[in-house]
Amino acid sequence: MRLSTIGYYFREAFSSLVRNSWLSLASVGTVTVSLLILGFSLLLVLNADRMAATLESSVEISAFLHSGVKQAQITSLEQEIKALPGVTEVRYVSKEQALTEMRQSFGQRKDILDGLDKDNPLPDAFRIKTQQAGQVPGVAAKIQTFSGVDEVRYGRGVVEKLLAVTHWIRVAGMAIMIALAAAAVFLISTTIRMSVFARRREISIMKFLGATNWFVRFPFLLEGMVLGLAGSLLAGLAVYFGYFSLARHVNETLPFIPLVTGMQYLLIMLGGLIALGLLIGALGSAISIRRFLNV
Amino acid sequence: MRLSTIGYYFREAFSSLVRNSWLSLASVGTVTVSLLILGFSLLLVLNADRMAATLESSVEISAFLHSGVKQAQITSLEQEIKALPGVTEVRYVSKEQALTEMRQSFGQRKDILDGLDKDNPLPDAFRIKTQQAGQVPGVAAKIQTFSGVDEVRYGRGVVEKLLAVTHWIRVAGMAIMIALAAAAVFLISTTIRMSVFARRREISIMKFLGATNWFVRFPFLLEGMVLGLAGSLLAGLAVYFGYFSLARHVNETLPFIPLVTGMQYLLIMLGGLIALGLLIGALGSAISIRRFLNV
Amino acid sequence: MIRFYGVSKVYQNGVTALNNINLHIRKGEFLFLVGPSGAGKSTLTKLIFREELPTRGQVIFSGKNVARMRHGEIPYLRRKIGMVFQDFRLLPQKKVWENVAFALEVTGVSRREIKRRVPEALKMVGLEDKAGMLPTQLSGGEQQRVGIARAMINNPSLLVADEPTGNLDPETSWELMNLFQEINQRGTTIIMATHAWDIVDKLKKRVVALNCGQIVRDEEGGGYRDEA
Amino acid sequence: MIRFYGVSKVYQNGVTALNNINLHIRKGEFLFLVGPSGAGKSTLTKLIFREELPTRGQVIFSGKNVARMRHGEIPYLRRKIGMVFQDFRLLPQKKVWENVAFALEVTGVSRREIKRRVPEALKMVGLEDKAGMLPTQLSGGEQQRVGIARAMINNPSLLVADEPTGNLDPETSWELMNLFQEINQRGTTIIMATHAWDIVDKLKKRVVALNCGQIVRDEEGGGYRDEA
Ligand SMILES: Nc1ncnc2c1ncn2[C@@H]1O[C@H](COP(=O)(O)OP(=O)(O)OP(=O)(O)O)[C@@H](O)[C@H]1O
Ligand SMILES: Nc1ncnc2c1ncn2[C@@H]1O[C@H](COP(=O)(O)OP(=O)(O)OP(=O)(O)O)[C@@H](O)[C@H]1O
Ligand SMILES: [Mg+2]
Ligand SMILES: [Mg+2]
Repeated sequence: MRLSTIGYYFREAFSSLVRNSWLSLASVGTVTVSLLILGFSLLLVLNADRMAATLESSVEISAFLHSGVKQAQITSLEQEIKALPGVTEVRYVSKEQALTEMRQSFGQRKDILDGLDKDNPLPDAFRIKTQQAGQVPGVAAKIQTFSGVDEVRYGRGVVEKLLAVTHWIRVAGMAIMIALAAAAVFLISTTIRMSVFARRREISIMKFLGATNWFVRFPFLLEGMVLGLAGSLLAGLAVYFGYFSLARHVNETLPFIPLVTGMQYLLIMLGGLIALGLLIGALGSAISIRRFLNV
Repeated sequence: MRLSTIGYYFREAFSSLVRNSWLSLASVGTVTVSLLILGFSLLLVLNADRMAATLESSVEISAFLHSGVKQAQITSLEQEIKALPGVTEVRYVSKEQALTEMRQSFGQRKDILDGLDKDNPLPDAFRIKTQQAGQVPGVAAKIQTFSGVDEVRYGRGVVEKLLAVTHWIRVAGMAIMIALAAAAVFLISTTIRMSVFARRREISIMKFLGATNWFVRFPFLLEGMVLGLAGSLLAGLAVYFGYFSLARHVNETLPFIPLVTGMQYLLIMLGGLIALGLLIGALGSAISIRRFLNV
Repeated sequence: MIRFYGVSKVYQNGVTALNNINLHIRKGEFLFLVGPSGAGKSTLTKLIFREELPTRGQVIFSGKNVARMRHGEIPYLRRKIGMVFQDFRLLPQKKVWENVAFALEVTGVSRREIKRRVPEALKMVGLEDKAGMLPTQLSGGEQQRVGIARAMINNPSLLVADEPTGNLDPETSWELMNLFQEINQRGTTIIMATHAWDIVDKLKKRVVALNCGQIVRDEEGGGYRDEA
Repeated sequence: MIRFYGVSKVYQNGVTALNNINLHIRKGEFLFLVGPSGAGKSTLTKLIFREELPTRGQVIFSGKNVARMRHGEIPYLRRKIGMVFQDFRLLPQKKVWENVAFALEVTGVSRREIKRRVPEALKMVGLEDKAGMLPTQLSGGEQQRVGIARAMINNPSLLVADEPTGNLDPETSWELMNLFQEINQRGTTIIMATHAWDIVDKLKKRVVALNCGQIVRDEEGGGYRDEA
């Protein structure tokens, strides 16, 4: 490729952007709006997933011990439980701690349990958390077999419900993402195809003057990339600042809801958006132009 | 308007749809995709709102009575509470019932409370529900003043949190709807404007041949309406059947989550979608054509 | 019928296409507009049917100032004028007969009348067998004749033809000129911008010669070139 | 240089535009293609640079079958041919000089060379002062001359001009014909489809007359009409 030709490609792409300013603006607008929708719903899905994970991680197993288990056995039991696959946290709760906790949960009426101090009927126990809620039943069954363990409990119905809900959230989130990404690709490529369509006669004239397919295609490709990049950058910036101001606002008014603000996720996502914009811009142009090149 | 002219309008609109089949398809596709996104997120928002309402309605006030309140006074208290504005449900729970409930909540370890039967320390109480969660604090304060009432309790922190969350859900839902409706209008009208743009020369020729503005505009308007209607009907059907099969699926796997399936909402929403499609189609064409008519 | 009073036209890019034109065209006249390429012939015709507005001066058509017309009046002005455009301006998506019919449709003529008059007009320009084709499927001369048929179908009181024979062979050109003379005899005023010197010389009509936007000759019964 | 062997062209709508054409055009020839409107002149030129494909028969350009060419070869074929189109085919968004420069840009000529040759070509057709304008800002004849400048700038070995003087006044036409004769003398083969009988008669070159898609006359040094 000659240098003068490369120069032509860039001059041509940029002057075409200016000449067709109306079409260019419309294309950038479509890219921006489509990717904005995609970006914000990606964040929504990401947060729903995070919320699901938080919910799942709050599921706890309680393992009550036989009365009179020795301190040594408790320590080794703790080791054994910790060694089980999937277990992330093991906390020992003595019968005294259990009573205190129970009292707290009674609030102002804690005097109800006053009589129990002398003869505490509560057992010593372990509270166990697993990596994923799905591992709870298995881990519970394992612990039940350990000697010294009297009874193992967890919110049986609740865990299954929770798992069903979080499964749905993940599947629906994935489906939404795929559908919206497809919609964005459709909308953007339709716009670009229309703007190429509006210039089909020009393309055929170029071909009649002896231009090779690449000579005609390349400026369109560059132009598409610039349009896609401009639109996706705009969308990216809007998502970034919009989301952070939203997150700050949520954080002030709903401090107990943990929004995803880790930069690693957000940057990957923004990078993906921009790459998508660039890709559809370039490919959309290149593909749209094809059927007008055959002259 | 002459009959022959009206005939011309319709023939012209339909033959233009066929002649510009590619542009027509692209426009219908854009209308469909935009309104699909809008429709499904409307349903999402509707359901989130319903869920918020369900959550809010689960907030309960407990009013504990002084020990030794007479049956007559209990009856009149119940009447008084029921008469408070906002109260929807009042349930009397005797101390015996309270103990039974507490026992049930202890599950297999209910023996803990065995000693309490002889000398039940729990008080008699009313459980009160309000129309809206926001009325809880006011109602609670009122009840506190009634004679015979010892203490009034409700999940203080929880209600405020819940209200904050549901408020956010409603505000965010409204914002999403407005933003997506604006995006749909933008995307659809851009597409229609492009397809008019591709025919600007034709429009100017018509004007030079002595066509009035309305004579040029009317077929475009009809065409836009047909495009908008086709796209929004497609979107409406997809939303309708998609949502019902989704709702059935959710109902099977997550029976505890109540999705909105009332036809009155859905039909209003679908009607709105179709009206929106028709409107943008017609107005989009009429407005886009304006700047090419001035010759 | 048409009067130009001190008309100048300066295009937006600063080109002066017409410079102080004074001209009176009477009803029923047949006028040739000649001059070299870029002299301003097309610009002059465009002022008549208000494709362009004069920068200075007035164009009066049947007593009305064309530039001052209300927007609603313009279509009715244009319907009185049959235009043959230098660049044809056919509607690319309509068939030949639909293109011709369009000039009737804008005026609200009935479908029946259209079905009767369109084939007649196409026959006059020798295109009766091309009625069902699209403009892109025609040769250059055929496209030009479609434009001529469209301009005449309305029986306009004024026919403005801009280079109507540029893509036609001599025989077809003469047939068309006979047609023009015929409708002129029936009362239609004709303004024809042309480079066809043989036609101008033979017909001996009024000749207005432009050069660089100015009228350099206005001669009744003149030839293409200045005889003096 | 170009040979037509039994070439027929039937368009998709069933119109037979060319019917069994046999023709041999030698290098360095100057050939007029004449015939009434719709005779098939433009179709014949379109077969040479592969805008259309023949339905039957073969078109051979410099020993290569144009219809059988690989896709990648077509641009290089077209660069050897300078085309003046009947409908001009200027790039509407490019300025006059960019339109002319485009024919050089496709071949990868350096920017410097372009800046040198484009004004020269525009001067040859008398448009040096219109270089910065858009095609829509030009008169019909000016647009036509831009197309001629674009066709010649590449020093093509074959110049195919379809009705290149249809919108030009006689003086400008003759200037262009002198230009054509000059580049013909420098070795460029020229095929010109035209209705300008005065030009054909005066120049006394080879004349190929078409009628209804068939060659009805092929005469060296002939006139526009059959003398016999
Ligand atoms: N839209 C426009 N914008 C700017 N300049 C224009 C425009 N149209 C025409 N011109 C210029 O005005 C001058 C007169 O143009 P016009 O089309 O009237 O010439 P003409 O006599 O019809 O020539 P031709 O015989 O070549 O058609 C030319 O110099 C042309 O470049
Ligand atoms: N793309 C097309 N599709 C169908 N028919 C066509 C097409 N192009 C030309 N024709 C027909 O083929 C015939 C020859 O057309 P062509 O353009 O070759 O004529 P021409 O000799 O150049 O005429 P003119 O002098 O009017 O330009 C005509 O009858 C025309 O209607
Ligand atoms: Mg002109
Ligand atoms: Mg031709």
